[in-house]
Amino acid sequence: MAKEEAEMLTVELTKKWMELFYDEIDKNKAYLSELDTPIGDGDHGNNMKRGVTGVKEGLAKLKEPDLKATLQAIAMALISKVGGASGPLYGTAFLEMAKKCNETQKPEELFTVALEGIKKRGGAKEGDKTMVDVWAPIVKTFSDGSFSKEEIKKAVESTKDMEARKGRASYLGERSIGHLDPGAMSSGYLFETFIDAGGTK
Amino acid sequence: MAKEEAEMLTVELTKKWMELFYDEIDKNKAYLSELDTPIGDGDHGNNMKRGVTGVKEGLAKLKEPDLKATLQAIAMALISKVGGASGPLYGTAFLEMAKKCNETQKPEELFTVALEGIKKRGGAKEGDKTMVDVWAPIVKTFSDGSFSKEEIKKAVESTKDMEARKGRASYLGERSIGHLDPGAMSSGYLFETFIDAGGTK
Amino acid sequence: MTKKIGIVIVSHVPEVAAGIPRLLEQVAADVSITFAGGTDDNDIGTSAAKISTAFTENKADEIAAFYDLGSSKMNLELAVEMTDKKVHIYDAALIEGAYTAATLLQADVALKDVEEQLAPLKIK
Amino acid sequence: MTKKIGIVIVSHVPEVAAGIPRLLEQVAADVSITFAGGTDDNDIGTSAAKISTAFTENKADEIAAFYDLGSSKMNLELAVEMTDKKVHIYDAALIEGAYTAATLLQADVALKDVEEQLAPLKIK
Ligand SMILES: Nc1ncnc2c1ncn2[C@@H]1O[C@H](COP(=O)(O)OP(=O)(O)O)[C@@H](O)[C@H]1O
Ligand SMILES: Nc1ncnc2c1ncn2[C@@H]1O[C@H](COP(=O)(O)OP(=O)(O)O)[C@@H](O)[C@H]1O
Ligand SMILES: [Mg+2]
Ligand SMILES: [Mg+2]
Ligand SMILES: [Mg+2]
Ligand SMILES: [Mg+2]
Repeated sequence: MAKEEAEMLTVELTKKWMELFYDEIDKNKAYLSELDTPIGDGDHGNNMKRGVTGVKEGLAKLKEPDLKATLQAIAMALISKVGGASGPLYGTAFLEMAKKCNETQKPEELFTVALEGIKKRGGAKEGDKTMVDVWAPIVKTFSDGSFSKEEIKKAVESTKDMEARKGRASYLGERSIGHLDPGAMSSGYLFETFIDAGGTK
Repeated sequence: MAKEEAEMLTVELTKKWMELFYDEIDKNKAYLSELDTPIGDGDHGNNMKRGVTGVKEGLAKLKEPDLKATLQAIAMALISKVGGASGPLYGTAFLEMAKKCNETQKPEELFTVALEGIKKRGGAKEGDKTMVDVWAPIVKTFSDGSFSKEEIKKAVESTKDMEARKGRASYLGERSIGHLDPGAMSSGYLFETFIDAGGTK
Repeated sequence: MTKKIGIVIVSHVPEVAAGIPRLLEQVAADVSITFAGGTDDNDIGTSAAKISTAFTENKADEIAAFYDLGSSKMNLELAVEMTDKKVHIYDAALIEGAYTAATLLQADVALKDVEEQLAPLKIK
Repeated sequence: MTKKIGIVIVSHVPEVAAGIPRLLEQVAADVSITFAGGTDDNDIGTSAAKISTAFTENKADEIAAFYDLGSSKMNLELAVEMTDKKVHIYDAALIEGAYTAATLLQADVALKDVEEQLAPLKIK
């Protein structure tokens, strides 16, 4: 029964998820900015912290929201608070989930439209060393039932050997190889905290 | 005798020339800016006015200068005060004259090196609809003895039908045709006042 | 007198966004030029909300938009989705592209001819 | 820690010249970046004297210089003639070129490789 429930995205689950995501970002703020320093502008931790703070405030303002309003509030907070490239990307992801969630609440389907949104917004493909390299393989794990922290870590780690072709890191070309992508890392936290919040396949 | 003297550039002649050039720019400030409006940024009159004011002040500071110091002071004032493209161009012209004037004081030869300086600095060729289209034909008039206000006016007028290939007007391409070039006009004033100051061939 | 097509400048840096119109206005007195620079807190970054405001404040209903780095394009696109105005985003060099467009729009050059002149300035 | 090659930004607009380094410093903490914007009276234009000062104030002895419009290039060249430093003037898009150079100089990329990456940004 508990398992059954967790298969669907609910307002409760989403709120819990965002609380845990906030804590994780808060804890790793310096680390995310550190990852963003050699291949970016060193602000990803600060950007994400501003974003999740905005999410917390945005959700607190809602009175008995439905899932759609919840996801929309998250999207709006990320879009308006992050400031960096990750803002419109994460924002679009949640916006697409909001658009879809009346039709289905299956995480797998919602994450699929979210990924499509990210790809459309940023134009990145798999292998470009961006958050897409976490989102794309993780969305796939839902179909074969392998969604797990293991797989998330693997996906994040996979960006290390990639050459950046999108975002600021792409200016460094092959010199970006050997560094983890900061947006992949924060996406890793997003999926890990989804598990911690009780969201599994 | 008076004719003889006028054939050579002297400190006296240069000072007189710059006084008359100041007056001419002052009188035509609005017109120069007006010429600069349809095919530029509308500031050529103001730029030149700042420039000749700087020249006046610069020359006033000199105590018994030789020709080289006089020409250098003019160059420096134009370079530092004009602000627009015409500043480094006119400035370079006088700088080249200053460099050459110990060797010769013949206007023809000094204007020749000045023209070379303008061409080098701005990269414009004849026909590009710039001040070069006054300087180049006028320098030539010295060799066949036709240097005159007539020829100056003709040279200025010739820029009207040209398509700009240098400077701000070049952004307009063939739409620049039909307008006089403002820098050609101010160069016209420079040569006319040279005549008025007593400088002839 | 205001031209039919306006210009919007988007930059990560508030001063840069505010400064570029000063260069453009010199050659385009009748083109409505608005800008969005920095995050909502005026830090380095961009803000879809600020860009939306720049669209709204622009006197024209059709807009040529220019941006600095790729990430500002994403916020620009988000803002485009939120406006009723017709917005053209150009992947041209920010200052040089916007200057070119300003000069030509002031001279009543048709948008397709402006775009032709922007094409060689496309660098992103 | 300061890198061997510095960056100088030249713009007609004081705010633009002052603002671009803010974008660059984010990705190039150890590259010395100085700027010259506007005329001596801080009007729209450029000043060879201000550019000279930007060369002098730059901590590096070798400089990559970027400018907005053609006329600033002339003042830039005049300033180059007046300095002992080795200055490379790039005809690249101002913001995008300087950003690229800043990123690569921070990563200790050799100048010839930086120039290779600037080549497609050459638009003037
Ligand atoms: N075009 C893109 N497509 C997908 N992801 C991108 C794109 N551009 C950047 N990113 C992601 O955003 C992260 C950087 O986010 P952040 O530092 O907040 O933005 P910025 O680079 O503007 O400072 C990168 O690590 C990468 O994962
Ligand atoms: N590259 C160039 N070579 C020669 N002359 C030029 C060049 N660029 C501009 N000019 C001259 O400068 C004049 C414009 O001067 P001005 O208005 O003072 O400068 P700006 O265009 O920077 O505002 C033009 O009319 C033209 O004669
Ligand atoms: Mg960043
Ligand atoms: Mg950033
Ligand atoms: Mg002008
Ligand atoms: Mg000007």
